[in-house]
Amino acid sequence: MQELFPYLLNGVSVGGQYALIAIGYTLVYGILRLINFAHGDVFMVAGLVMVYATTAMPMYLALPLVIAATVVLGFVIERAAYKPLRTAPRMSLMISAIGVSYLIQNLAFYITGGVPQPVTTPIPWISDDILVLGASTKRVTIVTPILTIALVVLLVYLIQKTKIGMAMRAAARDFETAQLMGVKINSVISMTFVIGSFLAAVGALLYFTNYPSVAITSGAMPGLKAFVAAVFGGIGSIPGAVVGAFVIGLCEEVIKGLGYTTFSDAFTFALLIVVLCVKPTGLFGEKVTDKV
Amino acid sequence: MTRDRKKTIFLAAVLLVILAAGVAVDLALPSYHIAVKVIKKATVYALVAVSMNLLNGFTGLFSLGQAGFMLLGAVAYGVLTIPVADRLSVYQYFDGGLIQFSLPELLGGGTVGTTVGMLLALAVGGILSALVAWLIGLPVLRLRSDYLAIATLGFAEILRAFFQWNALGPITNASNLLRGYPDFQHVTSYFLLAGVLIAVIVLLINSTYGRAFKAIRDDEVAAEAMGINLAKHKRMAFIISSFFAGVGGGMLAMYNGTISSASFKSSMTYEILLIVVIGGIGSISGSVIASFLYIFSSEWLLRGLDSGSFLGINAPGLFKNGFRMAVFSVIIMLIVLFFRRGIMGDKELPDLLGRRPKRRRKEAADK
Amino acid sequence: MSEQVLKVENVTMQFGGVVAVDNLNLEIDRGEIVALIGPNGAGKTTAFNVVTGVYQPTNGAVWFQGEKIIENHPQGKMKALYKGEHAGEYTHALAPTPDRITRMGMARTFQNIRLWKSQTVFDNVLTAMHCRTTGNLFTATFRLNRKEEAQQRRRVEELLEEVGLTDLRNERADALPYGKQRRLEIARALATDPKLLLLDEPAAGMNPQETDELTAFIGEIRGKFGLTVFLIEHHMDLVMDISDRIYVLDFGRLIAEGTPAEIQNNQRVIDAYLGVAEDA
Amino acid sequence: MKKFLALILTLAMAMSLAACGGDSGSGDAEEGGTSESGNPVVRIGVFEPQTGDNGAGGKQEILGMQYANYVQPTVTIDGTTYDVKLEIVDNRTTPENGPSAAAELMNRDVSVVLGSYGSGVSSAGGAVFEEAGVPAIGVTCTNPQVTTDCDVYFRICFTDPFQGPALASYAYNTLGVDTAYTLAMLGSDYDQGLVYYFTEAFKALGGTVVSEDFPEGSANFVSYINNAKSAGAGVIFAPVSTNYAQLIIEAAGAQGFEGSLLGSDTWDNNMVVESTVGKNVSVEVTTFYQEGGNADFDAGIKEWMNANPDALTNNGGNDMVSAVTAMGYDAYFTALEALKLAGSTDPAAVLEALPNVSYEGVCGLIEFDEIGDAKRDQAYIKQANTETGAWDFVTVQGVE
Repeated sequence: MQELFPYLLNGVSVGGQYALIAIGYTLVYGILRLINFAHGDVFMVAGLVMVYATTAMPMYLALPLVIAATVVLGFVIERAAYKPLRTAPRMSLMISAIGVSYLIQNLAFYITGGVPQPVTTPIPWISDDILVLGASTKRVTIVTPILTIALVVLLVYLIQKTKIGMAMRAAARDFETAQLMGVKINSVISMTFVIGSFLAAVGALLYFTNYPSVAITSGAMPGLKAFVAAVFGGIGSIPGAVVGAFVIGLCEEVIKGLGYTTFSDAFTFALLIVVLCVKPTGLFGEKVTDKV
Repeated sequence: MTRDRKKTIFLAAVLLVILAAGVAVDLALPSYHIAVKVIKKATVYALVAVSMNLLNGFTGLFSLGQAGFMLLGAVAYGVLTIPVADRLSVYQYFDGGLIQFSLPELLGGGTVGTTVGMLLALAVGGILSALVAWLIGLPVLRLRSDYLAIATLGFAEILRAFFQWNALGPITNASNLLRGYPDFQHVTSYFLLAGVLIAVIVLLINSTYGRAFKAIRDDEVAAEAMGINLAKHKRMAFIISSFFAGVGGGMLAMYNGTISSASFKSSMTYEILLIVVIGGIGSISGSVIASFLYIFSSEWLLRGLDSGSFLGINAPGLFKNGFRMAVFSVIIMLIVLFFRRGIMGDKELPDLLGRRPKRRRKEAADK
Repeated sequence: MSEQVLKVENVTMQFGGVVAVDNLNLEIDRGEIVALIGPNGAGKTTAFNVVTGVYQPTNGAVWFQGEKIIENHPQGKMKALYKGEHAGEYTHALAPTPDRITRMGMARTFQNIRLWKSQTVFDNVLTAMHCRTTGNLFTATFRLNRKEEAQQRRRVEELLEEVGLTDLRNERADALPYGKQRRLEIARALATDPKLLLLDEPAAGMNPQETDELTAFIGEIRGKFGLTVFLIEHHMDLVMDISDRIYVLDFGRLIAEGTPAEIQNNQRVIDAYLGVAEDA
Repeated sequence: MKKFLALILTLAMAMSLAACGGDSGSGDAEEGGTSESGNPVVRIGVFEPQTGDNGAGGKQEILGMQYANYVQPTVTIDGTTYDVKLEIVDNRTTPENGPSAAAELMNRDVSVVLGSYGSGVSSAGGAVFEEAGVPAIGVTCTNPQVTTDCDVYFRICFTDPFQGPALASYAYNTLGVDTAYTLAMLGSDYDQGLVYYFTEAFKALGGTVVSEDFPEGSANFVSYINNAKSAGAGVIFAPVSTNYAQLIIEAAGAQGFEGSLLGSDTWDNNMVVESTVGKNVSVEVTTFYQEGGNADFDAGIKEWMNANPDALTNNGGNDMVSAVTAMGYDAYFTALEALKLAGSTDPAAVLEALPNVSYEGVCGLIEFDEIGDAKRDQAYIKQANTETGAWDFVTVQGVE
């Protein structure tokens, strides 16, 4: 146990980062039934903005700017690439998502010149090294899961108690009926993207402050894994996404600790396929019946 | 009837022109000419795009596992055709590897033996892909469209991890390059090979099975109610598509001259998917045309966008690295959003002939 | 003449705790036209979906041409939830997929037309013949089954002629007017070579003239193809005109059965439709 | 229908225009092979990645060539003075983009090719160069197969079978470590090859090696460092690309790994050395060139880079001279030597002349053996200074 502890600690930290991204997937999927392939790239853009903003201005200006820019990006993506396809077949929507992901990566490439951008000014305090039960780590490792859970509690409250949250739940349950009942579906969807992007931005801040640089492909893998986490927990369910993310983060690091490093990524996908085949609704998901 | 005849003649003429162009290129240009390379690559991509279209466009199964099957085909081709004498140097970290034969040599070498051996190796790659597709199709094909996409994507990643695993190194050469295997020198050979395979796909699509695939795409419930076994036909489409993807992977390996499993990433699948979208989902000729357009532009014609000057405009500040791909992705988004039918929609090249009269007849029918 | 084609035996269909079809029993003989009627939400389409294999019944069995094709009994969670009758009488679970049932000789149309929209009228019918193809993938791809294919194409021409769509054979299915789409759906069902044809509200959305034509048409094809017809319908004119016998469903239960004349005079049926019995 | 036809037409037009553009791009203004100065032009192909994983390294290598071209823009071949023009083509790091990039170079009538950074893509391009009979000079591709399997490929750097054992020897003999942990990326032949040679040599010396791989795209290396610690490793040998090098340094610093991090030539990069600043790590790398080895060259290239904002950006934002830049510089002059010796711009003649080239570059004497590899038996070992963020020279290391 003592030997495994550093891995578990790291797993919790990784899990927290996945969780913040996974919520964005699960919210969007819950309403639009769309795998937002671009979400991982939004996460990466947040990292890039952080790099540029923190070098250009003081931290108290830079951090809100990162969050604002990411939220705007999420909003614009939805309006430009998904809204026009609302009546189109699902495959078109998914292709559009892949296209957006491709576009963001290529634009980021053009802007950065393909060179990973170094994180020169990490966020203070949370980037300090600390010792936890004899294992050394950064303070962000501890902060991430705590902040994640706090944000999730807040989000669940928002969805349960507020009007917009109710509208979101209605839209998730039955898109058309909600629309007929006077739910402003477009603003609900926009709100979903805004919340998802906000959390991705927070995730990016916590994630990239831990790392020396942001590469244009930095978002792809965390994005995919966060999606797996969302499926694992039951897509559409916020607690499910969070639990799934922590499980995947922990499994991944423990597998590395056991020496099967070659398959640490492959394991995540194997888990995905097994879950989809055995219990497609995930841990906490509700059964979705197709209408005949 | 005469219109069908006209279409056939038109199609035959187009094919003849293409073949003639291939022969002309072979005669006129050296094998290292950029045009030769680009045509070869585009031909391979055309095959792979068509195979993906068979699944995504004609059967309506949104699969993103193409790169995985191509990897299988590519490695199988390399492993089976590297000359025995070269194995020690190729498998430099694995004492020459486990497999100590090469199909072209087993068949006696020479032009005939080598060619047959190469074709056989390609076929083996395709069959292996088909077998794996059968295996993973059992659980995965029951999933709904978007889950299927993500599951096949994940599967391709798993496959790649296996191929890069050092324990399998004596067979796959793990992370290292496979090299030194034979290649077809001529553009015409690529044309013929890919052409025949695409023709088989076209025949399949126009057969009763192809019609069943399209029925599944258009309305699964109705298809099942009309006696079409969904599980069986989906699996069939998946296996066939994977077979051709495997062969395509082998041909890509041929063209590349080296095989590294690292290049068969999900980004390759996305690239092929976007080619299919540009060409038109559900159009074979669209996929072929789009492959040529895409590969020609990205590998050759638009290089200027990346290196300072384009169309005589000299703007190193604007035309720098990555601009080409940025422009590309903008074009792709425009197509996805505003020209959702792509170049060809779901029409084929010969259909262009028959459009006018058809419209007139429709007007008559409306009256 | 009284050879039995379809027998639904003690079928109960429960979704969770909700009983959609409650202990349904009905029999259809060869050559009959039988209608299943009832107010909205009575469970008619659910009954169709059970018979055609879309849903697996919670309890009961279905026989087709003297052979038991579907059987089920409450399992797992449903054991506790089951509210119907005849529990414990059935022990097997027999659940063929809809396509197998179609190949046994049962074809259906849909309440909300489900044609293959992007394909032509001709191809819609031709595709439906796929389930009768004897060729395999190889012979089909390499055109070694020319004879069969030609035969199928001729048969499509005949069927189109029959339903009066020959002129429109090259149109896309979704370009057809509503009434013609209904006819095409019937032609498509006929192409699977059925013994029993199930029509789910074939006259929905049709005007009186079209309905009359349809009535005549159904009678015609019954004779020509030696069919047995089982239909759900709201147009009472059509039902009364055409049916040999009628079953009436209300809240999932069978409340009456008989000839059109008997049904027309059945007080329970009238009450069910007008909803007056208890209120008045 | 009309929309569709219009689309096709536009595409066709775009294509034909692009075709003209492509041609004019290669022909540029110098019709008939003469430049503005009136001199005939000799073209040297630069086959380097500018995008992809190795984009940063490739750009730095190109810088050396560009600077060399700035210093020495002409060459006298057989009594005629030629202007030297660099034809730079991006091979995008990956082998599958190699053939068309190489063919593009052949299309531009180059006499000799320089590059590439990264062995996989060099091998892929080599096949095309061989078909065309154009000689190529590998600058920093260290995999032995690049030259053994290709008759036209030469190389001015040392190879992995040298570099791996040199590092092993340094770790075992100089650092006195008997357990090493190696970390390589799955799918990277460069990483895996060097690990192989390192492992063989380290075991032969009597040490034990624990090897692990990480999947592409990994960002969190904490668990790997923990594995190294629990294996009791005194060094971590991770011949990975610069991105991952930074991540590994970061993780090792955070986890308090007490041994040394050993890197290969890819680690000799200013971004890597900067990432060590302020961390409690010891990073040592093998490399081709030590800054300060040739004061004139260092001063000159720094001045040039500082006057040239693009160059500075491509170098990662500062004027630190990377070994690959120095190697690129040497490669350019080696090519000029070969051209002079050949007395012709004909690739075939250059190919014939190359084996006899002898040139004293800033990175040492360049001569080729019968395979086409440089005769090199020494590598520089440098250590990252965690205070100044620069490399400190440690020793010259051979294989013992």
